[in-house]
Amino acid sequence: MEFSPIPFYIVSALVIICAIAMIYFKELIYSALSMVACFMAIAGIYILLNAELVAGAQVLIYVAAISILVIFAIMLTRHRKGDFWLFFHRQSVVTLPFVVVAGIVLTVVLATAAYDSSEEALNPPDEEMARLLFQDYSFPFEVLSLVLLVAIMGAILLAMRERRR
Amino acid sequence: MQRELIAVMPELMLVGTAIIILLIDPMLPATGRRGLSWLGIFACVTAIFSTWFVRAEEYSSFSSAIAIDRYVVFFKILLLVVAIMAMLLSEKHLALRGRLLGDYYALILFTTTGMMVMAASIDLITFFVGLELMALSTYLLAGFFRYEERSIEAGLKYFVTGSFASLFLLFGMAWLYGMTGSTNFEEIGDVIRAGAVPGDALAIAIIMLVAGFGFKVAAAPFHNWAPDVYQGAPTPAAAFLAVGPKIGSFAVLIKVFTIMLGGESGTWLMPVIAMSIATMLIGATLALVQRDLKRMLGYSSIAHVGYLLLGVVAFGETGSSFGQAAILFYLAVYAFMNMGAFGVLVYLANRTRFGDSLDEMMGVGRRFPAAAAIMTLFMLSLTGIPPTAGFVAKFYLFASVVDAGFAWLAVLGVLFSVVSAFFYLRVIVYMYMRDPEAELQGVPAGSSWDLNLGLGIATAGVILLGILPSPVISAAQDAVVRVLGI
Amino acid sequence: MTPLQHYLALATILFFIGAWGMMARRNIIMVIMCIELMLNAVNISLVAFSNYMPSPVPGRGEVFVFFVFGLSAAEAAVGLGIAIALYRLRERLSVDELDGMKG
Amino acid sequence: MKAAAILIPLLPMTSFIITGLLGKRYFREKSHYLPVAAVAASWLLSMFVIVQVERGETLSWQIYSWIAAGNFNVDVGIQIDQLTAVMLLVVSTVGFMVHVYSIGYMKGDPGYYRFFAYLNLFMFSMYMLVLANNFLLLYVFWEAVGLCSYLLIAFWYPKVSAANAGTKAFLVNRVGDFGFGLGVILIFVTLGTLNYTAVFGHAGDIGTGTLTAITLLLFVGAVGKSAQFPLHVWLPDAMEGPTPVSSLIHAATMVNAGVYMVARSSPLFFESTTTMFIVALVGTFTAIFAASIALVQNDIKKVLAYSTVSQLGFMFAALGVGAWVAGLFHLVAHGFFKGLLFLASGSVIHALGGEQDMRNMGGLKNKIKITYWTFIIGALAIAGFPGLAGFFSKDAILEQVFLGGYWYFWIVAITTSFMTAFYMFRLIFMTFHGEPRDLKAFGHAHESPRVMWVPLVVLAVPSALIGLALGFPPGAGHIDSFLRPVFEEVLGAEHHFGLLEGGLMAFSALIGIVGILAAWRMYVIRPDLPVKTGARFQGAYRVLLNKYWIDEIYFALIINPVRALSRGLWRFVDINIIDGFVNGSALFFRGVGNLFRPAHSGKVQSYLFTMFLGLLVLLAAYWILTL
Repeated sequence: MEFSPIPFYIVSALVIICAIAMIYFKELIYSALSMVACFMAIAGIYILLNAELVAGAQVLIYVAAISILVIFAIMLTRHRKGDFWLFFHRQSVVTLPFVVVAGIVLTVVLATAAYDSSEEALNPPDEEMARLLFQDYSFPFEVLSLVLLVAIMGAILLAMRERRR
Repeated sequence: MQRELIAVMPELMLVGTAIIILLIDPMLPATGRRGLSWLGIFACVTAIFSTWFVRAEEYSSFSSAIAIDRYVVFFKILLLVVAIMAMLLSEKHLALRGRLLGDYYALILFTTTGMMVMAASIDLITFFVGLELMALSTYLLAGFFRYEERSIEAGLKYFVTGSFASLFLLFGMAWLYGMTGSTNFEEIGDVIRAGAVPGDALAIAIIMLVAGFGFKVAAAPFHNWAPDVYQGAPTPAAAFLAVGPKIGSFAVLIKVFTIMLGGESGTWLMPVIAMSIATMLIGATLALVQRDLKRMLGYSSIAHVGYLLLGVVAFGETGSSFGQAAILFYLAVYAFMNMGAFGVLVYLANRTRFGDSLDEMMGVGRRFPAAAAIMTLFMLSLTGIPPTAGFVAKFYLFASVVDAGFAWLAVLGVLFSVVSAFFYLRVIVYMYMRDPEAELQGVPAGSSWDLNLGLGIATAGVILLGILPSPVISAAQDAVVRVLGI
Repeated sequence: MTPLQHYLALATILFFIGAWGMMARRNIIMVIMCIELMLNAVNISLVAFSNYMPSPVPGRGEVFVFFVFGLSAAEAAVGLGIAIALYRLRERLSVDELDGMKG
Repeated sequence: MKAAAILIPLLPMTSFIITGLLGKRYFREKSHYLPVAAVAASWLLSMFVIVQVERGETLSWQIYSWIAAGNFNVDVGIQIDQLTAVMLLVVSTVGFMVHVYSIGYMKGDPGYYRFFAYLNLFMFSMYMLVLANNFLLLYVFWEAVGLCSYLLIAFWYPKVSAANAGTKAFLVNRVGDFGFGLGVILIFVTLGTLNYTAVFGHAGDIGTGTLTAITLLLFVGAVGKSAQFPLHVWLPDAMEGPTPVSSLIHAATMVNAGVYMVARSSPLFFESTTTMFIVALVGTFTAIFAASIALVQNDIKKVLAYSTVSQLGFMFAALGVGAWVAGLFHLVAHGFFKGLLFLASGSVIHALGGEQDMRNMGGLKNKIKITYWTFIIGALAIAGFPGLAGFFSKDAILEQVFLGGYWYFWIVAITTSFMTAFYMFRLIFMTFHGEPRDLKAFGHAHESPRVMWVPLVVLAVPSALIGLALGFPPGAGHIDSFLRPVFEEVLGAEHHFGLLEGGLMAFSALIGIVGILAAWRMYVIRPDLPVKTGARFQGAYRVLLNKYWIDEIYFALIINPVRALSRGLWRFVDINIIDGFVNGSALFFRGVGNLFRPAHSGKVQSYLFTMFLGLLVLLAAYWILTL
């Protein structure tokens, strides 16, 4: 099976543009929408990587759940309007060159290293995934449920209005 | 199956109790919640027993997600003792601030569970999940007094910096997994030793990992969050946060750096040396200029991390078990003396309108002779004055460093502990030798048996580990010899 | 077929974009969104590695990704919870205005 | 023997716990009963132990294994040999007397119970220090006696100077303990053990470089604890503590710990000629340095403090040239007579209601007769008056320094002993002779109660006689044969007392007497001349003029420069340089701390940036190192 690299370039360009847009928008709601777009595009990357299950989960978790959570939080709070510096930290100018240089250097090093990669796609079928997730990694999976429990508890603890007793 | 259940029995006890606490908490009247801490303590005590009874067992379970051995037993018991002390210190303080909720104890139990999972993990994914369980619970503990701006600030800062660091760690783990195709510590180690991994990418992954660990243990330059978080968090929570996560992180750090990256010490040794020197320098000097005691203790705990990293250097250089055993023992001692020092601040905050500043320590020696006396003990132990436990721990640790051929590092370590004497001593001087300009205002009914018991445990720990340290030192040596197979 | 290195480059670039966003934006909700972005970057690298690197047990990277999913949901919940609590207290969401403790 | 050995430290410890816990509420002004009884019992037991050792019985007893884990073994154990016995003699006797004396001296103090509790804690620690059988235990109690010392220096802590002096002692001692601690770690890492016998057994196996490092580090500890140059600054300040404390801790016992430690480690020091020379050099220099400062001090206790520093320098000089026995002999003698002198000075201060400045004293000779005469005995002993304790011990040191070929040290030492005699008698003449300068205080002056003067008399006996008892005949006295087993391997051949030695002895005796006479001349005869004689006997004044003129030259050419130099040393070196260094290092680290403060701005995003930069630095460092 021979894939053309063109779809990858299109999708990854979309990912990067949406990511930058997300950071750039002053209006939070636009940022959130860019984020949704970005996550959708990433789901596309997963499909290219032969990981449909992950792509599906990506759509469900990021595009649906987390984005809605973020949008709710945005709507629960009021936001100010103003010039650029009200939204961007002044140090962002200082950090930019560092991030760019480090990003380029690390990208170059990590993306030119000689990995011992195979020629064919290796991601297993979904049944195998299920076996891995619920058998081999059953213990961390259970612990993950505790992580989510703590998160729910934390959200309630911090955000819920106190019942007067 | 049965063995697997035995392996996670202590964790199950804690989680089960935490859920019970969460369920019955809303049903209880405000005054009836006192007993909840004892429920948690009971769970910890039974967990200690169940850990103790399987101490001779050695096996891995859940498809090599976790392993049970002496090393894990050592850390589990230590973490459980820390959790018990944390719950004992908290009860009255929370009640006085109107935040006595079952959630707090549940969070402590979850944090402890996360740390125990970390200590037992021999797999990147298990480690990661355990780490995040610990991390999320600690963010919430730091921000537990949600009506106090400082507490929220602490929670927020901890959350933002902690997530940033978790990402470094995750990035490093992703690459380690990617290049070796495995998530198991030993398998990764084998592949790396086989030399089939591109060197530069491996180095980046390792340094990302070092940075992530550096954050979790509060080593410079990844330490800035620590003083702010300890200062802002509720004082009993700060005691727990300054001790527990460090123990849990070091438990994994030692495993990762010996089992997985033992052959790559050439890459991580220099960064760790640099970090340990910077950490000792920043911890000791910045503690010197603090007027807020919680903040001072925060910087002092950073300095102690610097010493602990010296132990990492020692075992990284020689590969012998001396350095690891020294770290284990030091952590045990550190747990008692730091919990104790914070505990005295809790005591004072309960009994008076105490704002944690150094000036308010004036005259404490006269008004609260017992609290002042044990605070003196903890300060002496933190300084490393014999015959307290802090002395034995430091001696053992520095001896391991000299043994590894890093005499100059040991000299630096001793030098910084001399510097640290300045600010620990100052607390004693203020307590006994200065008379207050204004007396602290008393709070009625601020005394608590729970708190006194917690302080008693810490005091006993510092004294016993100072006078009779050999059982714990042998346990530590036994533990690391098992995990290393030396 | 697109080589592994391309995916890794994308992941690394995205990681650093997210890192810059965390350091640049003042709003805490933006900071949380940037954290999610960085987690996604790591996920891409994990799935890519899983697809390209031979392993005795293929698919571990994908499994890892599921754990990161769970975690990002939890982080979002806790982070936004803190954001709401902060908002209740101060009617502001700027992270950098919180500097009550320093030095 | 075992029972006695364990009871000696345990009795004061028990008494410390009981008095400390119950003293405030129940014992109050009766707080001294138990502590004094405990120390008395310890004294009796010590005497018993000494007699046993005299009979040739020694003890080496592992009580329990303190740290036993794999390769890391340290025992808690007691070792009693001749060296321990000698230390016990001083510690228990002076300790007992000081306890008795304190009953009177501290009477009515609000912290009465606290004082006795601390003293008992100190006695426990000091006993354990000399009884310990390994370096780690030695280090533990080394710190413990230090701790008691700070507690007692700062005993009157509402006085700011007392609290500061305690802090200063603590800080300066940290420097010494820093070296000592490293030395102990180095011994452990090199030999894998810390037990005296095991370490000394392998002393020869250690490489020269390591051995020199170990011994120098240990010596740094001794320099701190025994107040040698340049770490001597805390001792004069320590005089802020109550006088019994100065006597017990800062003259007779704790400050000797350094000397004891070096003597105890003689097999190690002996192997390193470099260290030995440095020990001798530091000792000699401190001796003359501190003595010259003592010449111009006006505070009665400060004179004695600098004198202590100087005498400790003598002991180190002796150890450094290999005169182990002479050094310890001087330690014993000095312990008795300096303890006596401090107690006596306390009696003077007591008599004058707290006055310490000698310029406000004078003429007390007939008011406080017992104090005066005991003071004279102590002063004669330290000045090396023939027949008294200091004469034999100091002479033994001088003789061995000279015979060892260190003539340059000998010259310095003999000059020092001249100065010693001079400043001691300057002190006596200013305090007890002449006219009272402060009539009000003089009017109230009275002899101390019996509980205070009895210890003076008791201590005067060994001050006078111990030299004869232990050190006669010179070079072959009882102490030489007694201590020989301890220093068997490091001691040179015995030499016979010949003409040269006799000459040296006579010379040093002469020097001491000349010093006394010089002080007599300057402080008793001369000060009266211009004031009294000058006014009333014009003729006689003129007759004396010529002589006076000679004195002027003498003053202008010798005394004044020396005096100026001494004052300069004290003002400049002590107060500016060394104090400056101690305070400066604190300021330095504080400054470094302030330097880092802006990095902790409280803004979370700048924290993120710092972390990010830290990561980049680590990465960059990796690349630079691997390129």
